[in-house]
Amino acid sequence: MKKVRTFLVIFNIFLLVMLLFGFVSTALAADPTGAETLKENAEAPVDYVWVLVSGFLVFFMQAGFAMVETGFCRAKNATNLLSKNLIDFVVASLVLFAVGYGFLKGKDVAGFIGTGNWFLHGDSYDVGVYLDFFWQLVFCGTAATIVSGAVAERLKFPAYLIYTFFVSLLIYPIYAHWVWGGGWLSKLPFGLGHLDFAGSGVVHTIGGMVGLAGAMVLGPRFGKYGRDGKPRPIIGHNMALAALGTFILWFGWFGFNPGSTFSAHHLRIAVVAVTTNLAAAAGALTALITVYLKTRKWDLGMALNGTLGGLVAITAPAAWVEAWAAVVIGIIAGLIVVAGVYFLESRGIDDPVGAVSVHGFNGIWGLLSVGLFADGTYGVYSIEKPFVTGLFYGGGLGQLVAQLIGVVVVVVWAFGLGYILFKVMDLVFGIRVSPEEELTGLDIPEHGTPAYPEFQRQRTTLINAS
Amino acid sequence: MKKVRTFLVIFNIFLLVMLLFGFVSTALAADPTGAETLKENAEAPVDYVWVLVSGFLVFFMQAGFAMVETGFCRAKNATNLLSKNLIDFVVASLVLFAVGYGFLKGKDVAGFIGTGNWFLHGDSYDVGVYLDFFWQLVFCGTAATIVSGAVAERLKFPAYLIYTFFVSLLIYPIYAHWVWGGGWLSKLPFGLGHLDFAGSGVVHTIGGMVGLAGAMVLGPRFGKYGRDGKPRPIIGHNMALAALGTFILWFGWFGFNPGSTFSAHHLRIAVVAVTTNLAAAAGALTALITVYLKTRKWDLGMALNGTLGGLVAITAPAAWVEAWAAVVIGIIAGLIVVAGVYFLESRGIDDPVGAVSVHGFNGIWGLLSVGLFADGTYGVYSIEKPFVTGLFYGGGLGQLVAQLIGVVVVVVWAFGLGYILFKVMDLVFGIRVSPEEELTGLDIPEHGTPAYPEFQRQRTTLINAS
Amino acid sequence: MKKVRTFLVIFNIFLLVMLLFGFVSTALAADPTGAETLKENAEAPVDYVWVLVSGFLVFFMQAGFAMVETGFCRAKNATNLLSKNLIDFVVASLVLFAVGYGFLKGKDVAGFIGTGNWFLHGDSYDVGVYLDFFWQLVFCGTAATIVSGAVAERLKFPAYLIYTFFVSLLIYPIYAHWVWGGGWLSKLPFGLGHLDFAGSGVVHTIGGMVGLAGAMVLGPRFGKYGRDGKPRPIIGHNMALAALGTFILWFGWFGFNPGSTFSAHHLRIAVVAVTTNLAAAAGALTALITVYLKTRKWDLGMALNGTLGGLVAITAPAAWVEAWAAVVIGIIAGLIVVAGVYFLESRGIDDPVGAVSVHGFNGIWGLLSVGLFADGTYGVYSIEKPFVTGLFYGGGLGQLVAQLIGVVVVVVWAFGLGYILFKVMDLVFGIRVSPEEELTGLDIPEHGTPAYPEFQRQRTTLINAS
Amino acid sequence: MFKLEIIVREERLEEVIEALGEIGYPGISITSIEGRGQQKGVQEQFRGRAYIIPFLPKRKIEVLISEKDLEKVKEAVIKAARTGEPGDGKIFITPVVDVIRIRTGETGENAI
Amino acid sequence: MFKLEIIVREERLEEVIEALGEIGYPGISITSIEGRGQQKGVQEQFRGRAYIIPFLPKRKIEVLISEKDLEKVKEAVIKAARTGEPGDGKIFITPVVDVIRIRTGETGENAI
Amino acid sequence: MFKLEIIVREERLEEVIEALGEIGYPGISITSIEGRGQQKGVQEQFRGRAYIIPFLPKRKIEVLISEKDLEKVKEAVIKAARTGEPGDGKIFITPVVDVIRIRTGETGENAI
Ligand SMILES: Nc1ncnc2c1ncn2[C@@H]1O[C@H](COP(=O)(O)OP(=O)(O)O)[C@@H](O)[C@H]1O
Ligand SMILES: Nc1ncnc2c1ncn2[C@@H]1O[C@H](COP(=O)(O)OP(=O)(O)O)[C@@H](O)[C@H]1O
Ligand SMILES: Nc1ncnc2c1ncn2[C@@H]1O[C@H](COP(=O)(O)OP(=O)(O)O)[C@@H](O)[C@H]1O
Repeated sequence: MKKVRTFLVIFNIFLLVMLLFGFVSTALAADPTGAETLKENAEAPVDYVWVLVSGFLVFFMQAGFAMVETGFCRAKNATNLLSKNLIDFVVASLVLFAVGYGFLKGKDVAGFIGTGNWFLHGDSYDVGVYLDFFWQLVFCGTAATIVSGAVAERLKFPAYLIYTFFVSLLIYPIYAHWVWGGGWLSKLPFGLGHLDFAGSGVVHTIGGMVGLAGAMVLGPRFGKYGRDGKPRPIIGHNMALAALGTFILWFGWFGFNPGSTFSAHHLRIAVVAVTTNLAAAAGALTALITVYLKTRKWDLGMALNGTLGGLVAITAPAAWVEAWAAVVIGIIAGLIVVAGVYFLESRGIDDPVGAVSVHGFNGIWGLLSVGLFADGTYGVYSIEKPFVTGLFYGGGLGQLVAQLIGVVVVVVWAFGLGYILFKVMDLVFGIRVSPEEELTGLDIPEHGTPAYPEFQRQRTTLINAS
Repeated sequence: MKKVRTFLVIFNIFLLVMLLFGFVSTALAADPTGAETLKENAEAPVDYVWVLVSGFLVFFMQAGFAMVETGFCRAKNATNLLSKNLIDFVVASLVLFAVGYGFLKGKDVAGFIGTGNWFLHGDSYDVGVYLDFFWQLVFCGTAATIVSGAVAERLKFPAYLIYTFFVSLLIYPIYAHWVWGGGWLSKLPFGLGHLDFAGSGVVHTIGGMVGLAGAMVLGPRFGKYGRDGKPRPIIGHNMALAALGTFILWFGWFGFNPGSTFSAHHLRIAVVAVTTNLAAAAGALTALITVYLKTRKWDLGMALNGTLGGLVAITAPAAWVEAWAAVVIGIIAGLIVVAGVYFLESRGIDDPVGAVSVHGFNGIWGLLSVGLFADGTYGVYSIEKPFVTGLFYGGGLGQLVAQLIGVVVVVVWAFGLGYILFKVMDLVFGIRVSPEEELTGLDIPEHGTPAYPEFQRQRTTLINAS
Repeated sequence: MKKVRTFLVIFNIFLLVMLLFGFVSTALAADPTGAETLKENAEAPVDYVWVLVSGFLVFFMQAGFAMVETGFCRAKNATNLLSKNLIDFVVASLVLFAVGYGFLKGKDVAGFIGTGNWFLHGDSYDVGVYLDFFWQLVFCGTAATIVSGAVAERLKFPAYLIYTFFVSLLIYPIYAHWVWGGGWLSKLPFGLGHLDFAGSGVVHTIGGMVGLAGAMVLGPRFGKYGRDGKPRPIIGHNMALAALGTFILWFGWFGFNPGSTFSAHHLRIAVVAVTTNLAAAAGALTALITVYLKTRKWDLGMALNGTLGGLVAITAPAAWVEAWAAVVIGIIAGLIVVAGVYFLESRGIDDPVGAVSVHGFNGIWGLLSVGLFADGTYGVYSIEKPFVTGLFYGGGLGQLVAQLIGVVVVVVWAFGLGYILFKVMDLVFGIRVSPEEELTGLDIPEHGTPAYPEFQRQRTTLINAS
Repeated sequence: MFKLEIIVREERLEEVIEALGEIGYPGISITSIEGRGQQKGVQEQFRGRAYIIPFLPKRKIEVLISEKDLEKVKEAVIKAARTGEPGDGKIFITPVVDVIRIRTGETGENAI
Repeated sequence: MFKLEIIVREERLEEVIEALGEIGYPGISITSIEGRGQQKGVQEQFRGRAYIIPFLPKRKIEVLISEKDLEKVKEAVIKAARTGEPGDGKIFITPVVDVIRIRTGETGENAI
Repeated sequence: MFKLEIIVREERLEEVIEALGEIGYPGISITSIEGRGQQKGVQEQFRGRAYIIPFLPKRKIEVLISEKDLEKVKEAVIKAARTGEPGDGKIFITPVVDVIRIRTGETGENAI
């Protein structure tokens, strides 16, 4: 309780600072009206439209995550999951606006961090900066929201609030600076530097690895492992929500990937849309068939995970590969998802919705695939040379090495900081709800509000039945 | 029954007139093909794309309203709420097409009403007019649908049909004419005239105030107040739908506000997207924290209302303020929502989903905030001077006065006509379902169709338990 | 089981071929980067944005179909319906990419079939081709998914997999080639050839007629007809999903129709958006009122069907008619839906969600309406003459004849091949689940996963009660 | 000791619970059931076609009472549940051999 | 008077209800239960992992009958509910002290 | 023969079922009920306003047993269900006249 109050005090100071800060200067070196920018570049409107509409689609992925995670968990935690999926984007919006965006896209300091753009005020009050901020924000929000799935059904709500604060203040913006803000990873002397077109690494591996850290600090949910130590399924309560959420995510991904050219003048966006879609389809079918071969059931849940795995994997290479390569990338992504889910379960790590396999593992695969399949038809967010070329297209090992380095860095950074963050919180105030609250479900103890007061009805399952 | 038949007869005559009318003239003074318009303005395509895509997003808000309202009410009224949310847009489409759009955007008569454009026929058969009509329609549909939340769970379906007829025939188009159609409010001799960028007043205050009128004529739902007169919560049946709906609305608002430049050549759209988003986030967090401080619960329902409140408030000022101001506007919006909900409840007014607080009260706050925070960087739907400037930026009281006048007018107009409309209907045929129907829920008596025949299960709550 | 394995083997060979094929050539005669295309047409970006964003909206219709069909069926088959709605788009993506798109848009052979573009490789690796492929794909996916509604609650999942394979390999691409790929129907010597602006016939009649064939081969669901032979309603489990799905479809249709200009430079897109919307509204209101007059209930389910019927009907004429004509087309569509549902039921054909009436019958009506209402203001995907003119606008019978021929062809082609496909599968391995599985619901026997393990509760209905 | 199974209308449940509480029986169990007596079912409709639901949702209250309170309880319940229309419900009185309070192990009258 | 608790398969519910109606007992109460006898449970699967649901959904019909009709009712129910496979269900016969029709206050045989 | 109606906490259901299985009574029926004894209800909140749910979800196990096993069953159930806090539940013991296994027509002890 006390910690929460402390948090609130900090939040208010933060707002106050923001306010004071806000009034200080009105001298505008930038172009808030947009008239200058338009004069300089008469072609800008179509790019603005493209980036904004794509950004709106990415925003909508928040709804997708909320539905998938809620559908894959139990009804008694639905309000909690919905609340977390709302609040992470809310906190990311405010924190990135105030400070995080400065770390991400401010003036580069030693390749490590950016500085400036605070509160989007003063010189930052410019249509171009606002456009870029909006784009960075919807991506940061996506990274933040991935974690809620991995820590679902047991993490305290205030701990989640604090986590979202730090992920959007530090973990995400600094790493994103390294790759997208002109930081050191983008300048690696291999290939064209570490490349991550739309964020397999920056967004998904970050989210997946922080989620893994969270799941490990928390331990498995009550009932996830039987007295014999064997994993037991804990059954999602609503497949309609899970499927709807997956469709929404797939839809949103058409903003996520094609929009990442940040320019409609790269007609390559058509290729990106196609590769994105094919990887999703290949991931879905592969996961469906793999589980069918194992269990003789057409497993919808895993097919949905496979779809998302394909989407995550294609996110890094989407602009640099052609259609057939996207299919191959998607097939492998489908296999990774299935294997990842079984692997984590067998290691005692409880990831209720498969977030680590979908986003963490496939984020890594996506980064690597750039070094393999890039076919030399698109540059670094540019339709001019140099073009990105991977191993299979005679580009040698350079790009692959750059990708490998990025993989190591993102895993260490995200898992490391994530682990420290959750561990410190756990030591300070305990991040897991009490066993009674976990049994009742988090909805009533933490939020007071059952998600479905008129529907709920338990079905008897015996955890220790064979 | 008889009244319904009368209504049907009128409806058919209306269709017939439309048909006859349709065949009369084929002389085309306008440009239905779009070839002329394109020749005159080679830059038009990107504006058309921008306005249409934004309009599609606004349309999609219908789904958002349907889900929020249905989720916040009881399962036994779900079919009814879904039906109302479908039919209001349907009726608005047909009525606005036939006549309402003429009142809104036809040739101005004395600053009070427009005339012409009937049935989008003859001279109105023009790509530019059709574009504008589409845009006006999705806004009118939004205003209409807001009311269904405030009158939920007790208003007869035929009464709702008639209400939607009049709101889209008269209440909305005439007021919108005053502000957006070149009417008298837009020409007030204060500031730059009354300004309402995307419709905090035109859409949301109208909807909220008509809703308030409806709720007052109807009286509270059975069980809303205990024998002791104290308010009792009536619990929404599906938080997943409510959250999904809020995300859809937030998504749609990115069409609502940025699209309201009606031009992609105003790169200011990037600023509008950012301010819209920040106000939503600030509203959500403020409502969440406020209720937490009061009840020690993280209240999802109120956080969703807070999100929407922030969005409503930023709708009028979105293009005229910078990021930090949007945060402040959102924070105040969050407080207004919470206070509004408690206030109405304490006054015996039963607004099942919080529509009046979210749309009515925050619509007013949004209008006023233009007069305070407008910072002189954007004009009246123009990137050329004169720019709109509020009190805090040295613009003096002029704009604030224009806003205040608009507030008074919209409240009197919408509440007044709304009250008369519901009261007259109530006297003529009674707008409230019978007590038995209210107890059973409206779904079966009015529609025949239970929304969830396989899920429903009552949980025993005692209204008069302490 | 064995058949499934055969299918998997084929699928793997298919992937292998694809892979090998993929590596063969890297000589690029085409423009994968998009730089050339941009140089040739500096105006291309806005068209690419328009087509892609519209395509994304069409993709999102998959979610709409999934929700409508699931909501209109019983909870015990929800996982199955969701799985089918996922997998049809997945299979369509992969099959159209590999071969189907070649049949559709490859070099025309005798007006019957296309050839080339295999695997989008070699010369097809071009931004323009990829854009077109993406557009064709989302349409093919829509046609495929319509069928799942008509065969719901009894078709085996593997049979559905095979069906989707053939529909996206042959049935859809070849017919689409005839109309949109430069095939013989588009060159009929009547009017301007057979015209189908956005696919009332190509997409919806195909889907509806294959669905009809499937429903007839399968026979009605257990319990659909009482011992007395009279039809009994089988009640959908979730009206909220059905309504949400309808809103999503309506939203997606704004991509489907306006996007079908394939150019933002046709400002006529504004007209298309308006006609699309008005037909939907007219269809909804007509269906609602018609059923009200018959049963004195405001029937939400039929109103939703009416909305979709209006949308299907306007799909062929959307660009060629004006607003009032769209209203008339929508009204008739609403009547057709209602009559179609009762008619099929009375003939012993069990179409659980009304897919045949909505898509099949109204697809036909849409095609015919072009020959009646086209008003000579838009050409064949062109703002230049010749313009399309129907009977009521002095165009004579030519266009109507061309439309009639198309109707006959599409019905024979789709129903014929569909019937053969389902019949052959039925003879080979039986396409209907066992009676026990049908009683239990398909979710657990086929997929293992109940959709709502915590909600389900049977309500007792007596099939043979009066 | 008797067990009363009291079947009531959904909308009268609250009154009956309060009546039981007032005469000393707050401890009860409630089950959701469907039932049919002389009251007729409900007509519903889906996508244009009507059908009858022959059973109506009812609530069953189970309460354990002392033999001495039987008359008092019967009266209170009837008063609270009666509307006079078909569908008011029934009370079944069944014998109970013994009752045990699990928390304490008490049995018989003490455990009610 | 006896109360019969008849536990049946979901798919036989309708037949049993009709059988009861035909021999003069249309008035019944139905509860959704889960049960286990000698019939085994169902295997399900979620995201690739299988599990067993040991209990199956069953329906319980409760009906109050006159002692004289006991044999007739038993026979009718068995005929309507039996498939011969495990899971057919059970009939429990319990004594009832009295029954009251709330609407009229009638008791005993008249209130059945 | 007795019918035991065992009302337990949701979180103890599994233990009680296992205990019954171990002493030879795997065959049971389970119903979801709401109940109130001396345990107090739960406070919830919706859109800023709190309310009390006076009844808690409980599970009722019904099991038919031989008279000779009564003590054994009682003990096993109490051991498995007891936490010592209010809300542990109750056991009602009611007489059963007869039981029939529908599949075979067996009656009496053989049909349990
Ligand atoms: N013979 C019976 N056996 C079991 N339950 C019964 C019987 N008769 C009625 N009921 C239950 O009582 C409820 C109320 O019955 P009701 O329609 O009020 O009967 P009546 O018209 O005789 O008063 C029914 O819905 C049903 O649940
Ligand atoms: N001893 C018992 N006590 C209570 N209910 C029982 C008992 N045995 C069986 N049941 C109920 O009867 C249902 C049908 O049992 P079933 O599997 O048919 O038993 P059997 O194989 O003995 O016929 C079970 O699902 C359960 O609900
Ligand atoms: N007199 C009674 N009649 C019927 N059911 C009862 C009675 N008393 C308690 N119950 C049931 O037993 C459950 C557990 O009661 P509990 O709160 O544990 O009582 P106690 O505090 O006496 O142990 C209650 O939720 C209710 O379902």
